[in-house]
Amino acid sequence: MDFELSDDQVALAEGVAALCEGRFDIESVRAMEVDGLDRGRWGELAETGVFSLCLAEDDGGVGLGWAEAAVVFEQLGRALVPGPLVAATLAAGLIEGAADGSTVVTTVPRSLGPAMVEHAAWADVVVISDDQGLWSVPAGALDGVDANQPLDPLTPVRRIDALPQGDQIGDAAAADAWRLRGSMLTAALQLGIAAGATELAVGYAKEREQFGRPIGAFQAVKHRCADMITRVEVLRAAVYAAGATLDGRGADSPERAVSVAKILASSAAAACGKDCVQVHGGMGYTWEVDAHLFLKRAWVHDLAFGEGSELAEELAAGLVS
Amino acid sequence: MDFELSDDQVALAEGVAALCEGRFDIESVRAMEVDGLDRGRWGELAETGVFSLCLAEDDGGVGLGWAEAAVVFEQLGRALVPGPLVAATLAAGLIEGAADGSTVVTTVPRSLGPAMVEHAAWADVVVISDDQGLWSVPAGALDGVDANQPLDPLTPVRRIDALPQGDQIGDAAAADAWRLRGSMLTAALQLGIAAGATELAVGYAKEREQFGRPIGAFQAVKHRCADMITRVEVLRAAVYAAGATLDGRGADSPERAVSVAKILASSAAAACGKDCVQVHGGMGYTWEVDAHLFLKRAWVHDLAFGEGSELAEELAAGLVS
Amino acid sequence: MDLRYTDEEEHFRDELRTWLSGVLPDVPPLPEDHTDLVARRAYDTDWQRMLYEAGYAGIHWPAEFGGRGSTPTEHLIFLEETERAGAPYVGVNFVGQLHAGPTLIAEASDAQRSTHLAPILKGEHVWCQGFSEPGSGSDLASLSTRAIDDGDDYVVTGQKIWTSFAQVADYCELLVRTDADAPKHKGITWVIMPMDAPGIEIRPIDTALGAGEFAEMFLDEVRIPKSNRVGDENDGWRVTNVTFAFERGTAFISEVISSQRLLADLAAVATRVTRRSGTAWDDAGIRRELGRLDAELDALWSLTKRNVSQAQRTGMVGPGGSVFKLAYADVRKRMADLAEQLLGRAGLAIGDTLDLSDLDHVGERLYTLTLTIAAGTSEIQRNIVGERLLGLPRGDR
Amino acid sequence: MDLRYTDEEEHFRDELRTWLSGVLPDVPPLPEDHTDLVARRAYDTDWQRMLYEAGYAGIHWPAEFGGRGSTPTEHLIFLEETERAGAPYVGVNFVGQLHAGPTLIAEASDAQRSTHLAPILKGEHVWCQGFSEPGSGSDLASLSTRAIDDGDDYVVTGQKIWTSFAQVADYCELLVRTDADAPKHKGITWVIMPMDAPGIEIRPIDTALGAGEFAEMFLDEVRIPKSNRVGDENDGWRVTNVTFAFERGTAFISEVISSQRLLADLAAVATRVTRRSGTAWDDAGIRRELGRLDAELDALWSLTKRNVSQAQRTGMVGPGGSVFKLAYADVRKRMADLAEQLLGRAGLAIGDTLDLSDLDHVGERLYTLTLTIAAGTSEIQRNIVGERLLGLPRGDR
Repeated sequence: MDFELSDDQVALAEGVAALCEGRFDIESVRAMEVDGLDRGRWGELAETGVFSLCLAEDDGGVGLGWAEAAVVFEQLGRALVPGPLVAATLAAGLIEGAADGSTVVTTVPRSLGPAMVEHAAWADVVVISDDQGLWSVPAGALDGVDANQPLDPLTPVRRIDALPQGDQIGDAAAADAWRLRGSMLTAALQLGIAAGATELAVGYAKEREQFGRPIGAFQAVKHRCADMITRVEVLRAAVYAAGATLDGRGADSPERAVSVAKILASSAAAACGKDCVQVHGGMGYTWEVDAHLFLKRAWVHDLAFGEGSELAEELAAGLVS
Repeated sequence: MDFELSDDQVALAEGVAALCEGRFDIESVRAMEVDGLDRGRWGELAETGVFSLCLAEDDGGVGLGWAEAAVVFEQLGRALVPGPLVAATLAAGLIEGAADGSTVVTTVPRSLGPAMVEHAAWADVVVISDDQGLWSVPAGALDGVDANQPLDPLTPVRRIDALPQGDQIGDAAAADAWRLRGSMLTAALQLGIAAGATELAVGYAKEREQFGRPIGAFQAVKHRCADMITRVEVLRAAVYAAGATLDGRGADSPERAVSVAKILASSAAAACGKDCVQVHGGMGYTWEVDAHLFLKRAWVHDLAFGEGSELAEELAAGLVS
Repeated sequence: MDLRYTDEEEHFRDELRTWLSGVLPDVPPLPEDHTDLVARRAYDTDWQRMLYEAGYAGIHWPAEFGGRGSTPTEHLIFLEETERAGAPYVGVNFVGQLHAGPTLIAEASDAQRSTHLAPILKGEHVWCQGFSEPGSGSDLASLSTRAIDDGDDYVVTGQKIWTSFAQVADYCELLVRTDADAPKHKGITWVIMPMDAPGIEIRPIDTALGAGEFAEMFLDEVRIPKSNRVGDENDGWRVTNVTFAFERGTAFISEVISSQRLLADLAAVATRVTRRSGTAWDDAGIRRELGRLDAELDALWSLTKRNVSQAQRTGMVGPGGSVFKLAYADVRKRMADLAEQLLGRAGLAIGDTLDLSDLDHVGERLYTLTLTIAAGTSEIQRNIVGERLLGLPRGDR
Repeated sequence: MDLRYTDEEEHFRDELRTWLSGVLPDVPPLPEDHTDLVARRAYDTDWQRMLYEAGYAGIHWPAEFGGRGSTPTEHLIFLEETERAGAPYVGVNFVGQLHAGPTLIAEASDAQRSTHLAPILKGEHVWCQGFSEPGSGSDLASLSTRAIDDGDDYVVTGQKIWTSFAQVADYCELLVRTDADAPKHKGITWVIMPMDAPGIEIRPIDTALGAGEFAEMFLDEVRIPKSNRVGDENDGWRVTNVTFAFERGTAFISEVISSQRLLADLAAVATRVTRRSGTAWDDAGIRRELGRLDAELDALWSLTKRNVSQAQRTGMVGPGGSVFKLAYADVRKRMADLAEQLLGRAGLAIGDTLDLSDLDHVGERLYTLTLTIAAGTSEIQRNIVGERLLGLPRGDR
């Protein structure tokens, strides 16, 4: 039993972190709010193999596992990289051009009544998942209204009053895998968001002075930061376990491990986002400081691939079975 | 509109506080764990009119209102006075000897299956309340097992596997009034417990030194104490409002005002009890320090006259009606 | 203790209701573009003018200064009824009505009063507040905007932040440092800055909700006549705090009333949200949380009345305001969490809840972030409650 | 990263399971009267003897000192399997096995080791800990129990608190102040105190749960030979902390496993509690909280494995222990709240849940109060995490 990252995994995380620092610095990321997804940078990300990480080498992928994907997505979340990252990875090998970034794919669960489709305005293809399978629709064919003010300025959403059926591209089992893997990847993004919000808050707490000393010296702030990193560390254990378990290197069923990770992720990321705002005081509520971006992204991810509160209800059933 | 206590009400509270200090000091109170209810002191309490406060003067009572009862019960809770105080007050005028303390009355809601009867070992009469009315049973006739270790050492409980029917002493309306008033009085006791636990914690935080200064100077402790008094003050507003409303001097329906008070009381008193333990550190977990007594009494009262969580569910129905 | 209103109070309420029901149908809705502060100013000052003409302006100002001189309870009724009726909020008149005006009443010279008070009441002058600075935050008294003594004038240089409506204000109540060597509370002076003085640059501050009322002010050698000073030089800290004596526990009345409306709407949303087998309303956990929040808002409404009663009897409220604010922030944040749970993916955009509600629960969720920050962070409030109400020793701040 | 166990680890587990299933049927239940510490000592030391004979005693002690020298992962498996099998807990052997023994291994002389180590492993000697004092609490290094130098002996006077099983212990690892003038961390010495030395008075401390294992020790001129000193005089603070190097993230393994059992039982209780129309299990809010807690315990189990893996690779765990403890305390307190909600009036007595469960959820609820206090309060843990893990500046403690 070895829970530590391998040297290769550490190197992978560092590589992605360096890539994000160089090509997804916060100015470039924020520019996409106005300019839309930067397809050049998206392509660069694809080129490094981020989306094809778990695709077999024979299929043109990198041939790594979901544990590695978890480590990579943690870094993407930490850097607030925008765009349908999860869908791109899920669609690699399934939809032409997803892996290399030339086709931007997004996804939405089928629902009764109107639906909110993330990234519709940036995408070429929308994959709808339901109990019967996976269905593909050209994004342009989705009639709807792009929200004037999406909750997360970097996650555009389009309101669709009735989703079309679409062309089937996967059966029920494929849809299950889609949701399971998507849930793990989203939890990994949340982990990165929680960690990024914590780093931002801790950095500010060390620098900002009030009453003649850094605010991080005050227990009210110090203990809040301690609670933040506590959530991050517990979540990290759950997310890495989920990744390893999807690779068949875990103890539990993948369904359980992924549920656990997503449940923890949904509360930890939002709580760290809120705490990051609070540690920054008034500045934390400004558009200029990134604190709100972490929080908003955390909220958005909670709504994708299984809300924490619904997954918790499902998980409980296992306690009495 | 005047929410302030009148001079008479302030004097009444002070009088009861002084009585408790003199006759229900914590040593005398703790002695009852072993010796049982001190009927002498119980009689003294009755003599001051605590139980007959709201009974009309023509019926031998003091003729005051439920607002005054709230103020008085706050002080009784604060001093951890043991015994079936609420039942005594509810039974005054209904059961011979309840008001003067010569008959000790306790009460239990009828339930399917086994019941836990508080104070059975100390009482002469048990009043059972149900939807049909109020029913009286001699305490001695209740066959059951007195708990070896009641949750609150000063609230003995007897397990009764099947409650008898009893003699009817009130109709359905009387049972409703019994529950409503009992709920308000219990909330007032909880208010006193929350306030008493806060005073105990604050006093300790001022005196106990660690790392060269009183622990109350550390934000972790200071802010905890601030949260305690915040709960107390919000609860106090709700409890006084409930008392005044039962007297026809309120804005809402009595049912709503009392529910609000009991819901707030159930979370505030237990939270203050827990915080009181925590502020005391290791000492807070000892039998010797009173912190655990506040917490345990708070837990016991939450279970009487409507649990907070059940009342909350009922209150919600009003939001959509 | 009697929570019922007196006949006089009920009479006041009836009169107010009658007036509101007469005028409100003709009051237009708020300007749609909430970033258009010029329109907002016009809207809010129009309403202020209507209040003035009906005798409701300066409801808590003494009659000798043009106010109505109402009791705290009447003040409560006024705020309750206007909010329930959906009347405009105080808006751009906030600082003039509630802060600068009362300060002038208490501390200004007769000349200053006669220049400024009436125009505030009539909606002619809009005031803003120049207290906070980027470097001072919770430690307001550490402010560093410098006033150099230059004959009849102060020459002021520095930066202010969180100045609501600076873009459209006529005057600013400004705190400046007139003695850099004195202890931080002892070198501050309170001055009236005309917003058309040269050297003032204003930049809007966008918040997590986007563009709005906030601004930064950059002051570069702004010349302010010493005759605009209120109170003595270096006595500005005391002058600033004198307005607290005007606090009557009424600060959050509109908020409590509107929170109750929001909560009722959340309950209605719960009945509309479909879940696997039924609606969210079938979920006992959700009903329980709705009920708890309802109880807590009700208790906070009682606490408000208690604070107002105390003000009516004693002329002031103690740290009850801090207690209220701590509890209120907690309730509103839990309401926001509940809204998130109820809306699900309908919460992905501000202003479109997929027809579940007309109210903007997503915007409200973001707004609740300010409740533990603005007007004294919860950390500072807990220090205040711990030290002033409980007498705990001061430690590190 | 591979969470599966190696063949060697699985082999270790199989062997252990085989042994446990062979011996446990003959192990009696814990003595019913949990206030009878003599019976408890006999019970726990009997089990220790059985472990010794089977080669499981001192599982993490180096082989050269009589231990099994297992890896951290084997240690984890050992604790997991014994807890799942319902084997006795370490009990009175706690201090000897986990604290005093490892300290002696690291710091004692050969003579001290040969006197003490084997009897600890065999269950012959029971140790207790004399560190905490009434006045020192979270500020352990401020301890004031005084050792006067008197030739070959120290003469020790003072008071210790929270000394578990002092009543039945043979030896005490004791911290005393040997230099009152030095800075507080620099004047402390670690000594072995035989519990039969004259001048030791022991008084039990009852807790919120009633009588139990805790005691106060009053030391009145207790004479301890200097040859019982471990490490140098005034170096006791370092000696005490050396045992942390033996920490392998295993401290809460039994607790996590038993918490999972408690949680599953709470779920079963929910299916038995009748509510207006059905059972508590029909309440989505209750199911949701059960599910959340299940997830959090599962994550804490993963975090435990992660900490153990780190210990296996690097030989030590960092502040991961504090992180674990903060999160674990929170989960257990929420479990206690849920138990309260589920049991209702069946929670009015310790040990009688009106047939809803055989487990003592009320006693467990009281026990959870200690989780934010014992072995470093949560306030202290947050200081540690904030300063050591995050590098935040020290302020007031």
